[in-house]
Amino acid sequence: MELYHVELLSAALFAIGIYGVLARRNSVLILISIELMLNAVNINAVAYSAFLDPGRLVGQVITIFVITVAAAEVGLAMAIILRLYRTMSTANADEADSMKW
Amino acid sequence: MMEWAWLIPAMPAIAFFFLATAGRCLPNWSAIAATGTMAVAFIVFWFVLADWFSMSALPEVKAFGFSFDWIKAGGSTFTWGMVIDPISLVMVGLVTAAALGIQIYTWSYMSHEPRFTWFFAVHSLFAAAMLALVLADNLLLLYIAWELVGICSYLLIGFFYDRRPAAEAAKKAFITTRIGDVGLLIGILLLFAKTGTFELSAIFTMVENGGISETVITAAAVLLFLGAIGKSAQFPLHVWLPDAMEGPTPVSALVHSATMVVAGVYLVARMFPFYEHSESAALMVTLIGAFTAVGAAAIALVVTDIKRILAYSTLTDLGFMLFALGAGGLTAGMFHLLIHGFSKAILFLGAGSISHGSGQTDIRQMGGLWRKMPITAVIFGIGALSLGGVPPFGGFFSKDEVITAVFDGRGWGFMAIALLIGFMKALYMGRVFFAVFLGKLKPENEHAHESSMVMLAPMLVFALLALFGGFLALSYTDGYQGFGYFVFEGTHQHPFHLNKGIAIGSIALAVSGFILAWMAYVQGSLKTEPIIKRFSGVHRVLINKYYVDEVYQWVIDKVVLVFGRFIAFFDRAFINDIGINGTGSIVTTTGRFMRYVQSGKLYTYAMGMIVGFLGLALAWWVS
Amino acid sequence: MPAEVRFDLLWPEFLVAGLAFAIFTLDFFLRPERKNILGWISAIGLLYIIAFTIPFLNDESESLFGGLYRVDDYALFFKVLSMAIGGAVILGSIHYVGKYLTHPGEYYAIILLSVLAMMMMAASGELLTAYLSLELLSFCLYILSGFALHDRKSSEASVKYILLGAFSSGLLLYGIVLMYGAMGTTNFAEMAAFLDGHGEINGRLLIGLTLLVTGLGFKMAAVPFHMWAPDVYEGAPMPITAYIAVGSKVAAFALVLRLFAEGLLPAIDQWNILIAGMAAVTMLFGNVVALAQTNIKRMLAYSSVGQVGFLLMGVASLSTLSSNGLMVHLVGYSATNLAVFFAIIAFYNYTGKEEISDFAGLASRSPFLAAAITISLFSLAGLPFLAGFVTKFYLFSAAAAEDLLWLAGVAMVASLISLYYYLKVARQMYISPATEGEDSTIKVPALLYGLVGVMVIIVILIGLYPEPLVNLIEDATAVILPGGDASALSLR
Amino acid sequence: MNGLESVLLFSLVVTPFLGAAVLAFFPADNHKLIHWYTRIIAASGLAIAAYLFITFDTGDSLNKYIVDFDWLPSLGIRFTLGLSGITVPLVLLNAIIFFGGVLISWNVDHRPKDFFVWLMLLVAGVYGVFASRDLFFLFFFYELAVVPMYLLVGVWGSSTDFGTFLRTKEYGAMKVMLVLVAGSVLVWIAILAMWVEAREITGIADFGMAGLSQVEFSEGFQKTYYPFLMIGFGILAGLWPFHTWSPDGHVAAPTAVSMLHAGVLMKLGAFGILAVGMVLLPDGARFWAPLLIGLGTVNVIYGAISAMGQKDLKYIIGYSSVSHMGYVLMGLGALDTLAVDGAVLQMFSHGIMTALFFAMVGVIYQRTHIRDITILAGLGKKMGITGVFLAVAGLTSLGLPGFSSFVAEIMIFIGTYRTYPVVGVLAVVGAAITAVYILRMLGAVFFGPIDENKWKDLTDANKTETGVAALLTGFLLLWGLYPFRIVEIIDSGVVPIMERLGS
Repeated sequence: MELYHVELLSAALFAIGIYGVLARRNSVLILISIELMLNAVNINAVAYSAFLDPGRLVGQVITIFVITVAAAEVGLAMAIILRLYRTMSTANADEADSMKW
Repeated sequence: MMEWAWLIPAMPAIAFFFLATAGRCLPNWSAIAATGTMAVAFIVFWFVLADWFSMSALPEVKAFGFSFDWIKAGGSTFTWGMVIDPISLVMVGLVTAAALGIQIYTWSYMSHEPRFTWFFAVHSLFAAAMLALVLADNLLLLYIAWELVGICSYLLIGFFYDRRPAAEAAKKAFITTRIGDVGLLIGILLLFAKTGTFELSAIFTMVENGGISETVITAAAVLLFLGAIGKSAQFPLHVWLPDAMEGPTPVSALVHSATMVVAGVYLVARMFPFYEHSESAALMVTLIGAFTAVGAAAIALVVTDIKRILAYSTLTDLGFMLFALGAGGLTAGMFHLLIHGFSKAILFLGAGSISHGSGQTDIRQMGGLWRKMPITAVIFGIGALSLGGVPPFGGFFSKDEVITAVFDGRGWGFMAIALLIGFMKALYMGRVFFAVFLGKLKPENEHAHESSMVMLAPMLVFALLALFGGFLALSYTDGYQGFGYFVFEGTHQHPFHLNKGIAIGSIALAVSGFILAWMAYVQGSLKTEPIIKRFSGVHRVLINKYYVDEVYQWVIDKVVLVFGRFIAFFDRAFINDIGINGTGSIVTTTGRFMRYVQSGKLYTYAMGMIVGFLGLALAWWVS
Repeated sequence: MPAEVRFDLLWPEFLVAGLAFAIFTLDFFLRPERKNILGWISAIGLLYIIAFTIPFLNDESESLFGGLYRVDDYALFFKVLSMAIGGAVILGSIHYVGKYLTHPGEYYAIILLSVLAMMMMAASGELLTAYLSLELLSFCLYILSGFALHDRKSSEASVKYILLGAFSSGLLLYGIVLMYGAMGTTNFAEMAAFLDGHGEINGRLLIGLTLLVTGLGFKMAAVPFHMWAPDVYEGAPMPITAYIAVGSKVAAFALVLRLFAEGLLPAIDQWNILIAGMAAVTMLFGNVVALAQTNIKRMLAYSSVGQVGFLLMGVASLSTLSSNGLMVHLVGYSATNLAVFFAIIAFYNYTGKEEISDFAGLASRSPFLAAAITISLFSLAGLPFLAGFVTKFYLFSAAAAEDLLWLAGVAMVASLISLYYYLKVARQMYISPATEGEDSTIKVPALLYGLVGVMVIIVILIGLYPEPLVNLIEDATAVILPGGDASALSLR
Repeated sequence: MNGLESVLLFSLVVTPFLGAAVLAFFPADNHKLIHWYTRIIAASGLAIAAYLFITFDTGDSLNKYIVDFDWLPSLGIRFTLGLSGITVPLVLLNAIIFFGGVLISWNVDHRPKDFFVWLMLLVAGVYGVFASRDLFFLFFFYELAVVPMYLLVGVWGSSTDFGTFLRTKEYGAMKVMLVLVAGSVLVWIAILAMWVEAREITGIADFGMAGLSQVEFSEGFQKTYYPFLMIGFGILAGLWPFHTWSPDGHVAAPTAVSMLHAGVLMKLGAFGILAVGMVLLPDGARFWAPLLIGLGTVNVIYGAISAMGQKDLKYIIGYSSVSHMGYVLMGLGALDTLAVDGAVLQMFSHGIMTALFFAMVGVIYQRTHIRDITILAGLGKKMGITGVFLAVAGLTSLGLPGFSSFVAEIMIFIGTYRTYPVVGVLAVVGAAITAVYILRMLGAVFFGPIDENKWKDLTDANKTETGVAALLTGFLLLWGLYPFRIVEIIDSGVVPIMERLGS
């Protein structure tokens, strides 16, 4: 297994995540797509750490922090989405377009 | 006394400032202030003249001047200075005398006018400007005075500003002369650019010793003459003068006799070395003078308003003077200027007296007035005979000088024209005099009355001058050997001489002119109506002043103002609305469209970020 | 690696965090109508912390945790600035919160936490630390922007903000990781050393940097990553709009400036043209679109997008002088924007309206507010004798000095465009008459009166005599760009 | 800072500034107090300016009365004030017009406090531009002078419906402001370019004009950046085709603002071209002089013809200003000492003259609420004094000797004619066209019969207005009849510049 294999995997995951963000209407699914992107980051970070910088564990540290932050983020985002659902009766992000132009 | 000569223009100028600022408070003093200062100027003139004669015993002293620095900038110094030489002395004498007399006349003539003070103020300034003009020793000061003369004429012609024709005439006078002034100023600038000075004496020295090229001399002479055309109302800028009689009569008198119109003639006389050195320019002066004289004389024969007749006669005489100057007759031109000044002053003051006394201005409504206003009639008659060129009146001498000079300078053909002009002068002078004073008194003129002594006295003095002025041409003492020894070009002093043939011819023509007029307007043996009917086309052209005014009016209305409105529209619609506002609205419109990028949808925003990322990466990759 | 970590240097951070938790705690014990006092406590607390911090950290220069966290004059400058902004916003919120919002305790405490995040952003010397502090700030702002519980716009803004924010965090993180992969480090100083050694940039670094710029561009609201800004500005409660406009921008630029100066400066020739291009697009787009706005908050949102373009100029032309210029402009911009927003808050508190046309006749309804808004808007447009003039002049001069005269020219044109829409507001206030029935005199509470007044005075003072401020900033810049003598030639 | 003159110079610039700051705290409804306070400020400025003018020593006039403070050393900005032969007359001009403008505003009763605060800021800016010897502060004051125009025009101005089109005060105000700031953008670019270039050549950051004028900028640089200064400042001077802000601004502006706008603001532009452009970038000035003189000529002729096609009094005078500023630009473009002297004098003279124009138009408009010359007629009967002073302004404008414009114009004519004869000829022609529209205007408004019923209650200019007009007329006459002193002063400032230009 070479580094670029992992890089490709991560890039693919990341791209799928971006696609999800762009293509999904439901906020929750968007959030999940973002989680996908973050996981791509994590894979990449660990891979770099393992392949390029074996002694220092920087990548692993990054990963741990990202996972933590992502968890918090999801919690916060879910709360806010819930708020949106309460006020607008929808969780679709593209229907929340009262402010534009 | 010569160093006090600056008082001559300064006195009336002081009167102007005094009257213009404080005059409102002291209305009763205005006439006295103006006339008093003018009298002082007149007296100073005599002292200066006496000084001149005592000094010019030394033959090499030709001119005396002094000056003070007015502007010093960029390495050049511009001065205000005066030159006192025969030409300027003649002019100063004429102007001070005419202005003084006319002001005295005005006391009575304008006594009921509420803006009496203002009249005297501007009248004084008018005289001051004219005096400064003739005394100026450099072209800059000359131009300054020249413009001041112009503006005073504007103010005076438009004195009755609440009458539309007066306002229009004033505007016309100023703008028309201003067109000529463009030429004058360009000529002056040309001379400054080539010589580096405005000083007349320095410029003349350069002209004499070839310091300026022939082309420049000709160009300058022509350009300066443009100024003269405007001020002296020569074709094609003559249109303002006949209208200028909309001003009060004393103004017309001053304008026509001593100030304003003769300024152009004076300019040509003053710049005479240029015309001596440029044959083509001199020929132009002759031709325009002759053309104007003939054309104007013809109009003077048909118009019926008394002041208009006199106005066209002025045009004729001015043309006549320039005719002489262009032919090389400096003496003749200046002499005619002097005599004409006095004579024309009489005629206008007389005309004023007539309309003042009878309330009429159209000669067809007059006739037989001598019964009601005998003194005016006599005085007017002297003026008419003088300008008609009947000996021994002054006008005869001057006219004879002019014809002789034209003959000497230009030969037979032009002399014939001069004689023709002389004949026409006599004819229209006879016409106006006979039609007004002789014949039957019209019933509506029964109430006509003689004017007051205050008005008549100056007229009398001018009448004497017109009557005997001609004898100035003759030699009396060693100090004064005739006008030709006094005013002369170059080194060419010459005594008065009569060319017998010419003299007899011109006398014959003058007398026959008067006789014809008498036959037509008094005796009635010559009927004018058939002639008018016969030449109705010509008559219509003449009555309408060759349609020059109409053409100009058309040009102004249909070309100049339309062009102005077009430019104004262009400025607003294109430069402003499209150019300036357009730039602004392009930006705002762009903003209005670009805001729709912000769709409000989340995915657009995310897409924007991705596009931005890709764009950045691409740009980086490429660079 | 130093043997012992000087935790004492983190006292300001601890104090702010402590204050935040104190507020959370106090909130339990106060009756709802007394909760106003929490705002006062937070603000005064911040004031005390500022007073403590300045002498405490002055001229300290320490790198904690192996370069992860810096304590130096640069950080100090931004810490104080952040606390000042936070304190001002809290004070400016008190009336608004009392009138429109619920849960004041959480509100003030979260602001305090975000101040902490801002302080950390200025101090971080490493990408992960930077990311964490940035996320802390963002989380706080996500919550705050949705704080108006019953306002649809507020929840919409919040959702948009958090989803896009998380998305951008993903991009940013990916960028960080790629850079880590390319350079083997996330420490700014080590990055600089790496770039100094290796001239060329490989694909990993390139994409990583681009993603980093994208993520930071989102925080700064640079075009085309700005699109969240207008909606969030419009939807968020008004003091929070002010806070986002000022605080988050200050923090983002504090981070960006340190990152680019300490970490990426050796590769400046590679990225400066890109940043310059982004700056040009940002300032033009922001100002041009602002022309078409009718809502004052939205207009100010676009206007601050435009301001980001100006600030980016300072990054694009990075040198001692432009770093000074950027910070001077940042300070001037903060003071000015706070003045505008406080004045608008005062207006909104009384009228509840926020369309530009609602400002008609303000000059007669409240001459003070009208004058304050006019002065601040003129300052934003860069007119003398106000802060905006000097700071723009400084910044543009600095950019010009680094061969970016064209960009300075674009910036001038952009400020000219901005003048138009600022003048439209001035026109409503001074020229248009008040609408019928809405011409009552506006009562401005003393607190807001004082705040607006202080901000306007700061704006004028900076405009008239910026030298003391510039001296402070020069000290700060000397830390991140050592050895630069601003008045001499460019040090690049 | 040393010497009485320096102190006076400093206080001259600072007084209106502080005056405005203090006035901002006055009670807004005590109109009388506000008016008198402003009058005193204006009068003190006039006294100082007059003192500086009278005692001005023409020897070594480039660096006179220096006030010098360090302001922002890292950019090389110093607060430096100084006077030269060029600026002294212009400072006096500003003082005169400010004083006149304040007096003529006796009838401002809509928020007079704000009005005078803005007016004083404007005046402070103008003083500052003339006196600054540092490019930063020159630019600072330049913008400061422009800013208040917006509110002054927008709030206290008037909208006019011209039938086919409408010119609102909002439009006028916005246009004035945006166009002028657009001009200043160009100036700013050039200033920064010079600063950067000088910094690269000498290694010293310096915005001081004294220092910059010692720097040898390369010819290419000068040719590149002089147009920025020329057009940028030129916009303020009404350079064609960027002139339309000026007439439209006048149409909307209140009287005092029109006076200052045409009287002083437009002079800032010409002053900038001379004192910044030609001083700092002489090669550029030489290279671009034909363009400047060409556009100046267009200004003269085009402005005059446009004025001829207008019906609104303020438009006529606005376009006449465009035309007259053309003479100034022409004079500057001729690069001839005499012409440049004339241009500076023309700035002074046109400033006074146009202020008089607008003061009198204001008097007419205030009483009749009409500015259309085809409707007004025969006012001379009722408004004699106004008519006389309007005529004075008109006659000055058409270059009548005896008034200062003539002196200025003749110097410009001489200078331009000897460098570009054709331009000289066109300049003279322009003066003749001026006569046409001025006399047309005077004739239409004041001459002819008056409608007695319509104007039954028409009153003439009151004492204050007459006093202002007399003051302005006095200066026109003074320099018209005895220009020696002022030309001497101007010359002392112009000659060093021209020597540097090498002509």
